[in-house]
Amino acid sequence: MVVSGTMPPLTPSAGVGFRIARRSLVGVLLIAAVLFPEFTQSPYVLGVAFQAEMLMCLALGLNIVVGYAGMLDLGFAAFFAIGAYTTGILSTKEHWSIIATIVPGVAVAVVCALIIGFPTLRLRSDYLAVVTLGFGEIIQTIAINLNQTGGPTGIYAIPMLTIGSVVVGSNTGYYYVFLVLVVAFALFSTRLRNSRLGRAWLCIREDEDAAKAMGINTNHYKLYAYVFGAVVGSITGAIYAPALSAISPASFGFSESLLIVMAVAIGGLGSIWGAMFGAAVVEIFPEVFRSFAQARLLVFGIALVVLMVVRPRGLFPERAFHGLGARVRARLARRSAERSLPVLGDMAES
Amino acid sequence: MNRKSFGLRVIASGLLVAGMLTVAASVSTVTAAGAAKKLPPYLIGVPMPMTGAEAQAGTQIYNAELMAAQQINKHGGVLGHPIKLLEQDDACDAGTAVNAVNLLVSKGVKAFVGGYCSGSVLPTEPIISRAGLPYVMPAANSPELTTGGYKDMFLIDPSGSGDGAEAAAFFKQQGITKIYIIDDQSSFGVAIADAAAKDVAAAGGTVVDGGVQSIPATSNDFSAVISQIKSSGATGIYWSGYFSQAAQFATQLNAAGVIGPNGTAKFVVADGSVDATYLSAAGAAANGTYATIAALASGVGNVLGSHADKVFNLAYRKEFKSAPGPYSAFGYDAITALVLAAKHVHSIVPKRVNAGLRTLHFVGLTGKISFDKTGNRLGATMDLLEVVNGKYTLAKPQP
Amino acid sequence: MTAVLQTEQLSLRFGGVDALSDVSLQIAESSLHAIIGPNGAGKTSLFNCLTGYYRPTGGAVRFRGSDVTRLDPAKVAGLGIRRTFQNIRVFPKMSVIENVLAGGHLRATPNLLSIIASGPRFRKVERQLREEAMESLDFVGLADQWSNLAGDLPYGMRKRMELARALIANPVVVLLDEPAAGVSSVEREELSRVIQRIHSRGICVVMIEHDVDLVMEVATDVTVLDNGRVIAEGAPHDVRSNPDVIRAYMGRERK
Amino acid sequence: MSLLLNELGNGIFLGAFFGLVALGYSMVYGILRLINFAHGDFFMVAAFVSYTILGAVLVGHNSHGQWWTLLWVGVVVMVITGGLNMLANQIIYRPMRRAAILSLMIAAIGLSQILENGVLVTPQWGATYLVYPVTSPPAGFNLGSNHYTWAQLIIVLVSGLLALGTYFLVGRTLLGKAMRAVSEDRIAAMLMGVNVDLVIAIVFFIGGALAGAAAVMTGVYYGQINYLMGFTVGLEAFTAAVLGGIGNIGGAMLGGLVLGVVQSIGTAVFGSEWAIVVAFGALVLMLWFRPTGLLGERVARRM
Amino acid sequence: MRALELRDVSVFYGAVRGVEHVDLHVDEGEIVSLLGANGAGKSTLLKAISGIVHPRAGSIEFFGDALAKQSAHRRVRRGLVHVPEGRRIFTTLTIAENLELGAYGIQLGRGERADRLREVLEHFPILQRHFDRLAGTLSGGEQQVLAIGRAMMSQPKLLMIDEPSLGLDPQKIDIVYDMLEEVARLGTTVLLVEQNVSLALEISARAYVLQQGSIVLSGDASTLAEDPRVADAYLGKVNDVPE
Repeated sequence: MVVSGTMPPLTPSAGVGFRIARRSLVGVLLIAAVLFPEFTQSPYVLGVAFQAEMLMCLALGLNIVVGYAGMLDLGFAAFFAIGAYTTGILSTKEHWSIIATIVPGVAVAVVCALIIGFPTLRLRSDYLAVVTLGFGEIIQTIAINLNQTGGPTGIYAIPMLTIGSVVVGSNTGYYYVFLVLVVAFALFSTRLRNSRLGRAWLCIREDEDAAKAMGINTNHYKLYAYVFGAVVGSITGAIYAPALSAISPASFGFSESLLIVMAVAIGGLGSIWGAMFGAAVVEIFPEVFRSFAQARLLVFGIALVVLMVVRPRGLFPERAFHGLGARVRARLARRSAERSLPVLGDMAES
Repeated sequence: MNRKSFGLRVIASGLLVAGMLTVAASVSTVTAAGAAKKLPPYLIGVPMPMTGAEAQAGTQIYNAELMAAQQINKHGGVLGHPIKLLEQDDACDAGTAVNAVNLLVSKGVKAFVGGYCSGSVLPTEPIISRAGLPYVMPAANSPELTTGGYKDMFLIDPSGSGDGAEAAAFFKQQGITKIYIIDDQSSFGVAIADAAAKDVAAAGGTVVDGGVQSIPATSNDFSAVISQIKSSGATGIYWSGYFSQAAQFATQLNAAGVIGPNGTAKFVVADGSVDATYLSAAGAAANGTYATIAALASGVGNVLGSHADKVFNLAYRKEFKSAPGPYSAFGYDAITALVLAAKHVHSIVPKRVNAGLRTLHFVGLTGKISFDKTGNRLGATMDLLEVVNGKYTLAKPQP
Repeated sequence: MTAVLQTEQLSLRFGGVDALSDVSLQIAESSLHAIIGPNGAGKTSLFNCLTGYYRPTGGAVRFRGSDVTRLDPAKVAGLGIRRTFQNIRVFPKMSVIENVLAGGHLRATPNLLSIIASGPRFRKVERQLREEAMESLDFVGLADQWSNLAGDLPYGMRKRMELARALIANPVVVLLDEPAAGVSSVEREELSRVIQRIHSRGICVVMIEHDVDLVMEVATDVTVLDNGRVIAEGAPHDVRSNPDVIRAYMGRERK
Repeated sequence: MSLLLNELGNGIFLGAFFGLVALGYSMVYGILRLINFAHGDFFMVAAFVSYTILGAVLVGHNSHGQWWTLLWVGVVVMVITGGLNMLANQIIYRPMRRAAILSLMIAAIGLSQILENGVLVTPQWGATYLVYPVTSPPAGFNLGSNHYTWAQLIIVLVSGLLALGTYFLVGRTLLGKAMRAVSEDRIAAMLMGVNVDLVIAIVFFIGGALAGAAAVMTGVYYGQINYLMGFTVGLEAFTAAVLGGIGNIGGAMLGGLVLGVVQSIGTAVFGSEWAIVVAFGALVLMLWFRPTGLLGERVARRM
Repeated sequence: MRALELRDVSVFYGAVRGVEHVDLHVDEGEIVSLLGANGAGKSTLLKAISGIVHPRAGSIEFFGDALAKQSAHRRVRRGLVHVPEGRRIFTTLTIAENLELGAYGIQLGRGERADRLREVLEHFPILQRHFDRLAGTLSGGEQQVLAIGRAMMSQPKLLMIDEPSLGLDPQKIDIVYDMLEEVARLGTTVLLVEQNVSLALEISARAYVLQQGSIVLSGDASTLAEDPRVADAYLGKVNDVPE
């Protein structure tokens, strides 16, 4: 059989109609996101919104590592910290412009990713988890102990982000900057996912030995995933620094790493929509629960547990729609089978 | 500092009570006039850690602020406006703090009294500064808080330089030259420890083991550090951190024979460690240990016999069924400071209140309170306390 | 006739046990070479040595004359030596076509810029690969299954998908580990046809198989392993009548 | 040399704690592949429960040397914590049997939040540091230039005994074999007639009980408890469990000891602020050479 | 006596059909085979009988008692033992430990367990040799033997075994099949799932043929061995056959 000119899409259920529906959904969501600040002037809402976007960026980065390549990384905040601190130090002490600090931030993050990743990425997931956790702790400890990083107080009075002649100084401004980042990272993730890189990562996640038989150099590809995650994390950190104007080690600890993992898992591993939605949930839930005062994290915990028990695969599991398609198809198949299958008599008894 | 000045302060504390009554009286006259008008509440935002590692301190400070507000409201509020505290959890996390402050600003607060961890206060400063609101911080003490280029930040807590100098003076007085300084890696503890290290060096002492050491605030085992202290030969130990770890440190130092009946070293803690829990948790091991603290600060009032402090302590216990913490009195004073400033300028308009805070002079629970140009507290006096028979007493002689 | 794949005195020890000892094997270009032998004879270990999964403790593996003994599995696969696994290793949460595309990993464009920009080169290569993947699937009779998750396929289909996955790489040699295991006698005929068609494409096939009838039907050469040693090799019928082989391997003739 | 001896002593004592908590961590991990971030919080809850019980039974008594009271309260707390851990399994993890491991982990994080903040909002407990009703007397003995209290010795011994008991249970008894079977292949174990749910529940019970024992000893030795005390302990236990070879009983205990010693020596050499860096650095180094932990897994994997 | 009786059993995985409307019975002492192509639902049926999956409808009786609500481990205690596809031995346990676990469900005393172990080892000398080795180090064929030996530890009344010949060399297949016949001769009823049709029919008294989740043929093994429709069932063509 020669397949005609149309390219079979990779997402199985994505028939033409489905694709149009999905694209228009994306369009509507994008327009809604762009117009959102028109509907609220509250710096609080916009502040929460840009922090949610920031967490989305981080979740998209971690999704490459955990969701695609299947490596449990419990120290992802380290790359976030590296980006933020590089920007913080260079902008306050060396008076670099924020944009210019992104490059060295990414470079440092990549070097760190290579140093920590090279010897450890071959480890099994649980062992990797504790090593990455340790890496996160190490970066945080360094930030606390060094004078250059401002010790436990951190770095403050970080100048505002300027893009060309535009100074980004309001929550609305950062909302849009992060929105651009989210869209960029989501697109980046999608493209990677549908290329040989994405397939290689999934293969590694599913069965590492078999992946090798595909000619995939698993160690290299794990490292790529880790490095891509680091790049995304450090860029996000670089923008986070001016957005908050001050950074301190407390923001880059284990709990922050866990928050990012939570975002990815709540959304559904490996799913780009899931990562974004999960991040929104993780950022917004505790804010919504503010009326519970001191019990707000208790409520958050309960919500988290209930969510996981009810939807253990996350809110938007990878190929959620595919599962739906399969179910419909199975039902149809059963119906037709019921109609057409004559029941043969039991020969032993006839 | 000497005994004489302490005596003076006992008198001062008497004045304080009078002062409070005056506040109440003057305020109540205004209320009497304005009662019919039913003025809108004076909204004060309180971003404070209510969850997470610092929840205890946050709660203790907030409670004291609440108490101050209630007392003031009972006497008619501020220029007729009843005080309303809007508390929001900042969890000592930068992002959460920014959200909390944004939320409070959007709710129209006229002033901020709160903040605990410098790291989560710093990113909120530009927001508050942009809104032109006064920010009085009861317990955050990092020098960075007032040097970030944002005006109208006021620090009630004088620790840092004061504590360090007091400790250095004590060690010098005791003839102790080898000193081991250790902090808890919090910005609070590090600020004091670094200042102490400078003062010790200036006083001719040596900070052994290569400078200030740190142990994470989450750690409760000091055995490795104690081994280091032993081998370093230090006879003075200065702990700059919180009471919980201080108690464990003291207990383990005592068990290891470094301090206590057979010990040769003196253990001094900074004011974050002055707390009833320190005494009860360390038990006998606390005896013979020292603490540096801003004069008259809470928690010690009962033993020191300050009347105002005693009143405060009793009232707090009655209201919240627990003891106040080391910074509760600072919280009380922060509210008082704000209210007195407003009264001084006869306005609750933020701009005017800011000006009022700059020219403020009064004696609070924690001693004389006024601010320098940058918003740091002026004229704070320090005490050295010694634990005798499970109680804080004023060390004799004062260094 | 030249050997495409050969081993020289290959030995493999596992904690005191000799899995392979001095195995020297010549697999001729364009042959269909079966390796048979009792369970535990070292057949799969041999495959693992040939494909880089195990490092032999002695001897060498040569591919078209060059030493590939110490290459890792990915490199070996990159040379065009592809394999299937005894207990089937599919990527269960990927669709069937993506599984096959993964087999074409090395043929897809690695140009990161092109990937991110979704550039023309990337699109062209991907389109081509997908078309070939569909052809491969069609070849093994799974074209209509392309969109299902591999994990949802029944056993037999997974086996065939594994074949398609190996074929898309345009391999020089494919090593099949027990292709007929778990396949019913009826499905076996279809399988036998597929194997022969692969061979007829000019691909060298090496297979481990217990089904002697199948071996007799399709193989051009047979090697018999027992206890990690070669005990017989040659044309199928010669091997079958070899008394050593009968003793070590053949079951009794059932009625 | 004396320094090394001292640090070894410090480390072993520290490690005895890590090890005991790590043991439960490792067992639960072994059976569900769950990185149980709530484990440390059960340790914390146990400390609070024992605080309340001890406070009630010791009213008016001298707090020193109440060894018998401590013993029975300890046992009661072990049962309570074990029961709570088991309950958590029944309510949360059991309905999630088919869920991905990461989802289980997130549920555990949620549970951890529930436990911590539950204690935070409980009136008699709250955010304050509570002084433990029983403290250990300072009497003891010298070794090297270090002084150790008898309480420390008892703690190390009790930890060792509990660890040995667990080791015996898992290694030698039929129930232990069933545990290992369940951990490897739940369905196959079911087909052997193993009541898988019961075995998992028992593992949770034991893990909780061990954390309970560690909590009482922590209370006695360190003298105070706080609602966040479990978090760090949990992390350290997790690290210790991995260091020793996660899922391996002896490994967890050994990992605890090694972690304790490495941290102590790290403090001595680089200063206490770098202790954690040294510990994790050592972990990475160790995993470089032994990718499955010190005692690894006895798995003979066939391709 | 009926060892096993299934009436109108249907199993679904979510919306996906496993088997539907299956009636089947096995008499005491019989060897009965379950045949059919891959994915026909044979393993699903065994899983439903052993309690790993739960049928949506229908009844399963074991020596006259309804099994419907019983958990898998209870069924084992009653003598219903299932050797699953792929053997699933415990690779990280020793061979002895694997065998001991085989008798877990029936709660023997320590002494009895040792006796039983000795007995089984006598029947399976391959296992005897490596008694203390980790089961993971066994080769495929040895693992299959271990799986059967492990099942025999509890002296089951009914042994269900899924594809015992999978991956075995011809000699090992002989050994395993001899063993099965021996097991049956000793009074254990056997329900066998097998891809290798001729092999299965050779030792069975009766057989059922599954196609797409339903039983399409059943009868005496000797009759079925000659029936071309069996092959058709494998190709999914049975409904084309006129009745």
